Amino acid sequence: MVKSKRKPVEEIQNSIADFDKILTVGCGGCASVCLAGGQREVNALNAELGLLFKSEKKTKKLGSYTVERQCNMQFLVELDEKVKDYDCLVSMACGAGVQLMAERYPTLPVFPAVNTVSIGVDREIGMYEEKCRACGECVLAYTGGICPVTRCAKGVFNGPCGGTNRGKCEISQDIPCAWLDIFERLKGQNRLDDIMKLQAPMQWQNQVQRTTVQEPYARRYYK
Amino acid sequence: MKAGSNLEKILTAGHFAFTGELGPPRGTSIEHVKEKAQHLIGHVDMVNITDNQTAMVRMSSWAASMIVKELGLEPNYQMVCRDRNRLAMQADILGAYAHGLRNILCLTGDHQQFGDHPNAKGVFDIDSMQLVSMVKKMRDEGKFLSGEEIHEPPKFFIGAAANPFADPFEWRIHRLAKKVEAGCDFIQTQCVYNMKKMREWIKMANDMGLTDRTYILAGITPMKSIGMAKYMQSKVPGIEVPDEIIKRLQGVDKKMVAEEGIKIACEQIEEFKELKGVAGIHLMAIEWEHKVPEIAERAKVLPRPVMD
Amino acid sequence: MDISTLLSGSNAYDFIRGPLVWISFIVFFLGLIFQVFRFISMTEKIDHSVYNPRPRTKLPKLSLNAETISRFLTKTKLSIVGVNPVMVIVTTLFHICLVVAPLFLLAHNILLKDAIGVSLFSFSDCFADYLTLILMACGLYFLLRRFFVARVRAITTRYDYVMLFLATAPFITGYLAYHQLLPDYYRLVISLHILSGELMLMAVPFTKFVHMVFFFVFRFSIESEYSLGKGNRTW
Amino acid sequence: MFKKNTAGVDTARVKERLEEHKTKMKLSLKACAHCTLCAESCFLYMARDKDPKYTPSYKFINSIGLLYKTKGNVDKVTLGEIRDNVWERCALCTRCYCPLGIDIPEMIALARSICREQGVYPQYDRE
Repeated sequence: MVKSKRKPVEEIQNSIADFDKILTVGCGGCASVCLAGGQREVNALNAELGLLFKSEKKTKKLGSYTVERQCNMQFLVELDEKVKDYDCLVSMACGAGVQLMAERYPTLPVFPAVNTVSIGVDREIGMYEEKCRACGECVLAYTGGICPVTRCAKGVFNGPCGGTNRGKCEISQDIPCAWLDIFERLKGQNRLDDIMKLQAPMQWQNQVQRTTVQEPYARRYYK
Repeated sequence: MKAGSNLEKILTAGHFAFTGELGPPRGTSIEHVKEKAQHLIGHVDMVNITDNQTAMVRMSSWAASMIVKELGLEPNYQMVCRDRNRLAMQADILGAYAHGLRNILCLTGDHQQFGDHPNAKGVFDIDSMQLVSMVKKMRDEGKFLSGEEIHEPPKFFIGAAANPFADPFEWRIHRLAKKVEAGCDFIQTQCVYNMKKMREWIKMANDMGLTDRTYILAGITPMKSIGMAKYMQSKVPGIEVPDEIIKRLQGVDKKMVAEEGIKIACEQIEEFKELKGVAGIHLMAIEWEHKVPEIAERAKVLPRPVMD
Repeated sequence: MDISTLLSGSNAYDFIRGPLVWISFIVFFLGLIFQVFRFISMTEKIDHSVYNPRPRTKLPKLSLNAETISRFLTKTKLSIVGVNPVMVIVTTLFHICLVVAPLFLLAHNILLKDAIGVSLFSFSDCFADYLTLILMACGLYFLLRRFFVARVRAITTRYDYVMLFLATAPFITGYLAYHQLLPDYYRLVISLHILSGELMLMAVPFTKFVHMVFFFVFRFSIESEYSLGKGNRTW
Repeated sequence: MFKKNTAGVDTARVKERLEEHKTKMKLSLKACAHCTLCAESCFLYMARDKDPKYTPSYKFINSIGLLYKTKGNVDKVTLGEIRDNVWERCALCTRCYCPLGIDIPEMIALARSICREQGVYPQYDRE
């Protein structure tokens, strides 16, 4: 799912410096699962902000609330009454959640409290690895289930490049070469033919805002 | 003739090619380019003009190529995929050709993290292989990547790089085959130090008939010092320096290390002259341009043939 | 024959004081060992070195200063200690008393010395008495909580009352016996005291008391957001 | 004894699923001390005026716990109640705290999975 990371508290404090009544809203979806923006983080952020404001001798009203998911309007409805008591909102959801909330409350400033990092997998508690860049044209079929767009530093489609360094990427000995892994996996599956052919340039899909309409629903939305 | 460049003429005539390399300045000094170029004039058939090499900002490759060309030296316009998308690349290719450039070297480019702007957005819209095929399409089909017609298409002699030493070794020859398939006319290899692996690779290329379809120029960089050899061995990705080379450099008197480095390079050149499948040498004398005449002299590749 | 005569009858009394004590100890320890082994067989070790953050960066060394202290206090305030302080204190006291009071009771240690020749350190009777009172008070708090706190009542069953009673019965009877509050039934009370203690021990591995082991096993070895330490096992 | 109306439910399959996870699930259910210290860690419990039905332990006792208690002999109505507990009352944000370390999210996830197999799940598309 979407992985995010809390911003430094100073940055959040900066963005809300001019407001006195602040409601921090958590998200029970991805942000919660990756331990970045669930109820627990909302409470922690407010505690930190409270201490900072106290040290500056400022009294501010800090509210906290967590909704099921911020990326669906129906879950934001329950905030309608609450937000009336506040003059700005801090969202701990991914970029999508922040924007939907800003859209629902156009007169209220909404500030992000997390940086949306990636679409990734859970490796260990609190450690997540990026796996997908949502390029919109999945090539995993011929790359042995290893994404060159995400994992290769140069995102080449006809790798490995000449920078492969003892099985690692040229940019760091900590990073395994994606294309070496692709090669090894395809070789193991006897599928090297998949990368023998020259791969044509990518038709990048992620250049304009995309709206996804699933096929069975096409008749509803396309006239 | 595909492009009619000096290099193409020399290679098609069956001569053993000898090319050099020149890094553009990190500033606007034409004098700097001239100073470096004067050592190369008459001693090499063509000179590679690097494109923001190691991801450091330098004078653009096509601009430096123009200066070099005015001096009477044939440039090889390098283009990396890191800094431009397919539109900018095709535009530059048109412009470069219009100004009389005839050789192009298509590279993926070092990652931006190496350079002076480590957090720049790497473009990598297409990769080097797709770039080769794009230049070929422009030349042979007279079409842009999109398929639209080009009015008076650019005719480039297309080069690409190959690294016989990076992992996995058994895949390297297939990657060369892919580049040949994509349409490259000549290949310049990564610096060769491991001759055994190089011979093996060339033999495979011969066996697969790749050397009949493309010209392979072996990359040579003479070692200046033991420190450089050790750095190359441990720090430079994709370069393989066998311990014998380092031992050999360590075996001579301190003042004679550079001399020994040149000697090794000359021995390699001698061997490549005889090796079937190698069509020439690409000499990368990094910040050592003034030594090129001496190396060329001692490697007995002078005088360079003059084509009309 | 009613139950009081049955329990104070010499045959039953001897059985409860003699063999059943050993049986309950054996059941208790073997049961715990069984549960721990089953746990080990159900879980596997994690190799934490497989996945590493990239790029790797070094962390600054931990130090004790105003900032880290205030951070620790904030963390504590937000943890279960800050959210439910009363319950946490009560439950901690309850469990400490539950283990410590019988283990270091003088009377138990005398019996232990008689039986196997060694004994543990003993508290004074007065101190043990306080521990018992604290435990009973905590037990009462649990009982009232089950009655009056809506969310606890929502999941409380008869079984919970029985188990709460079973956990506190040895202490109640022990208290009654020590203070000879029911002099006419002393022998019965003592029998009930021993019997309830034995039943509780035997119940530990097989009832909800199993949380005695699993608190340590789950919280300390299973990797999770709330694990105490890194956790090196997974299901 | 009345026989439960289990029409429309593949109880054999439910039993099979329950059997697969029996050891861990039964152990977890047994280890639960019914202390409700997990309640405040659930943001939905907090957001819904501390309604006891949102307590994490309530949710797993009345879903996967119910399935084990009935040994899989459940009817559609019961499955419907379970659905309310594991979907309507749980976002599966995976953040519930248990002082004993019981893996509550996994229990909810298993209950969801069993319900889904029996065709009981939230109908987002009510067309």
